[in-house]
Amino acid sequence: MSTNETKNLLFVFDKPPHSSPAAKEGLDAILTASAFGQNVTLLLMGDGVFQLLNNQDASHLPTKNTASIFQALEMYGIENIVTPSENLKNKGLSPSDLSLHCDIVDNIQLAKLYVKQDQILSF
Amino acid sequence: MSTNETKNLLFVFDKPPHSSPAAKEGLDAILTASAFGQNVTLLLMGDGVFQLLNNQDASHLPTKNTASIFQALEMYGIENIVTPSENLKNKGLSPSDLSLHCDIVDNIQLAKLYVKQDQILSF
Amino acid sequence: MTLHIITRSDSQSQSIHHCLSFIGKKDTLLFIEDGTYCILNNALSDALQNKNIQCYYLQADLAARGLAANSDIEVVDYDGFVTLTENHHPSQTWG
Amino acid sequence: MTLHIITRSDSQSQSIHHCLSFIGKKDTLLFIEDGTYCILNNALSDALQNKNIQCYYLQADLAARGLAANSDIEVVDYDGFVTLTENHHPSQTWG
Amino acid sequence: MKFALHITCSPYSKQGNLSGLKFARAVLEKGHTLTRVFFSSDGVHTGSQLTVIPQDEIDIPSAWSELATTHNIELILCISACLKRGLLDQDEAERYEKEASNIRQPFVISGLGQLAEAAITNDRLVTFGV
Amino acid sequence: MKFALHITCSPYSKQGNLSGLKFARAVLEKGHTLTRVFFSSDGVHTGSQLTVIPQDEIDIPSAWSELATTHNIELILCISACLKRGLLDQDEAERYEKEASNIRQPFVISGLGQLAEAAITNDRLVTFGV
Repeated sequence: MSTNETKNLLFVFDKPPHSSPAAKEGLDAILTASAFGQNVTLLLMGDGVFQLLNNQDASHLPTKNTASIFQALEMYGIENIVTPSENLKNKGLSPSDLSLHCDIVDNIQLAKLYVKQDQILSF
Repeated sequence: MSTNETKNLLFVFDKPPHSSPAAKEGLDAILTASAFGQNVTLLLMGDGVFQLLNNQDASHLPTKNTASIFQALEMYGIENIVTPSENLKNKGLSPSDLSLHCDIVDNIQLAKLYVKQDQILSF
Repeated sequence: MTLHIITRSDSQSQSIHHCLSFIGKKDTLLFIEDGTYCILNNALSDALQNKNIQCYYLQADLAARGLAANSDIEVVDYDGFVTLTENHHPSQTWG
Repeated sequence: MTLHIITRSDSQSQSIHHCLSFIGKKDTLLFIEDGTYCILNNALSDALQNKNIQCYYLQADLAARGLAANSDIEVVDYDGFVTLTENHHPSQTWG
Repeated sequence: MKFALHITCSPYSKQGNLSGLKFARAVLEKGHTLTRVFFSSDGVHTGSQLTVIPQDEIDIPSAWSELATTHNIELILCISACLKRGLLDQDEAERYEKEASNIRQPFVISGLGQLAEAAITNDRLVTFGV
Repeated sequence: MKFALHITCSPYSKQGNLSGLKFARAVLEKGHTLTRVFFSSDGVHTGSQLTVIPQDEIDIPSAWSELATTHNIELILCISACLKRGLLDQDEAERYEKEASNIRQPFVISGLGQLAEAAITNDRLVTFGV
C-alpha cells in the first residue's frame, strides 16, 4: 500500500458466531489492517461477545475456523480487544467465561475509546 | 393440483416491510394456496403489523408493489387477517392506523386459532 | 399441539416473547441455532418453568456455542428433532 | 463526534440501547431504514431528549413506512445525510 | 410420513440452510419420505452451480444435490427470487438473453405454487432460515 | 473529501444496498470523490451479471455499474465471499474449472485488504447493510 499514514481503526463485531460469516470477514480485515501498520482495536458489542465463549465445539459448522483466528490475534500483535462490562453483566457472563483476555470497559472508558477513532468498521 | 384435500393453512408474517422481500413471497404463496381452495389465514405478528400501516410511500423502493397486493387480498377471498391486540398496544398503534380491516385478537383467541391449523408457513 | 422452533436469541428477536404470550399448555418449544442462547436468560427460563411448558434444546447447537446443557433441560439430536415434528403438529419456525 | 447510524427498529435489535449507553454529548444519531420505527417508542424518544442528543431521521425512509415526521424531530434527505458524515466523524452503522 | 421442507436462507450466510440439510438426512434415516424442498428468498442461492467451497468445509450445495439424487427429492427454487438474485437455468438465460446459466443439477426453477402444494399434500412442512 | 463505502448486504434482500447507492449518488452530487465501494458478505451478489429485474423496479446492480463507469469508482467484491456464493470472474472460473463466469462489468474480485486500505486512505468510510 502506498501510504505512510497510521490511523486508529475500530472494528465492531456485534453478531454471535455460527449464524453469520461476518466475524470471519472482520477478522481477516483486522489482520490485514494490522499488517498495514495501523492501530487497530476490536470491540465486541452485544451478542458479539458470544464469539469468545469458552468451549465452543463448532467442528460440524462452516464457521469452525473462527475460534482459532481469535486465539491467534495476540500472536499477530492485536492486543486491544475490548468489551463493555455492562454487556457482560446483562448476559450473566464473567471474564472467566471468555477464551481471550479482554479489556472490560465501563461506559466512560468506551466513550473515550470512540473519541480516538479515525474510522469504524462494522461486521 | 391433483388433490381434493382442504387444509387450514396459517401464514405468519413477522417482518416489517421494505427491509426484506419476505412479505411479497408470502403474499404470492397465500394467494396461490387460496386459489387451490384451501382455508388460509394471515397472521401479522410483531413487526409484521407494520406491513399494514397507513400512508406508506415506498414508490422509490423495490417493495413498492406489496401494499397493493395487501389491498387486493379481500377481492381474492382472503378475509381471515389477524393481528394480536397486545402487539398493537405494545407498538402504540390502534386499528385506525392500519390500511386493512384485521381481526384484533387476544391471546386466548390466538391460541384457539393455532389449534385449528394443519400447517404453518413463515415468511 | 404446535411445535414452536425458536432460532434467535432473546436479544436478536422478540419471537420467544411473542410465542410465550399465547402458547398452549400442550405446545412444545424447541430451541435451535441462536435460539439456544435463550438458556442464558434466567428470567425466561423461570417463566418457561412456571408455565410448565415442555422445552427441548438441540444438543449440537448448544455445543457449537459453548453453552452447557444443565440437568434441568432436555436435549435432542436431529433424530429427536424429527421425532418432535412427528408428535407435535404443525410446526412453526420463529425468526 | 461520532455519527451513529441506526438501521433497525428497537424490537429487531438492541443496537439503539447499546449505543445510548455510552454515546457522547457531541455525538449525533441518524435513524434510517427500519431504524426509523424507533420514532414510535415514546420512552426511547424521551430518553434521547433527556440526554440532549442531536437526532435526525431520513425522510424517505420515514415516508416509506407511513411514519409521520412530527415537529419535534429533524429530518434529512440523502444530501443532508452526506452533510452529517462530513461534519461528524467517524461514522458507525449499527445493525 | 411425508415431509416437505421450506428453506429461506442461503447456505453460508445463516445457519438455517445447514440445519435444514441435517434435518432432511434425519428424516430419511428414520424411514420417512422427503418429497420436496422448496427454496425461497435467499434460499435460492443453494442452487448455484458456481460455488467454490474450501476443502475443509462442508459443501452444502453439493450435499443437497447428492441427497436429492439418492433419495429422489424435488429441489425447487422460487422463480421470482431466482431472477432478482441472478440464478438462471438454460431456458431463463435464453429468454432473457443472458450469456450463461448457473443452476446446479437436480435443482429446478418453479413458482410459489409448489410451496403451497407441498404444504397441502405432505403430512409435515418444516421451515428453516426465517 | 474522499469517500469509500462498505456494503455488506445483497441488493434485494435488505434495504442497505439501495441506501448505499443513494448515498453514493448524493456524495458525488455534492462534489466529493467516491474512490471505492467494497462489497463483502452477501453484498457480493451485487456483482452478478445474471440478475433479471422487473421493468417497473429499480435495477440496483446496473445502477452501481453505471455510476462506477461514469465516475470512475472501483467496485470491489470480496473474493472469499464470492467463491462461497457462486460469483466467479473468468480467471476464477478457469482456476476452479467451472463452466461459466458471472461477474458484471466493472466489478472486480479482490481481498479484504482493499477494505482496510479504503479505511486508511479515505477521509470517510460509511458502511451499509450490517
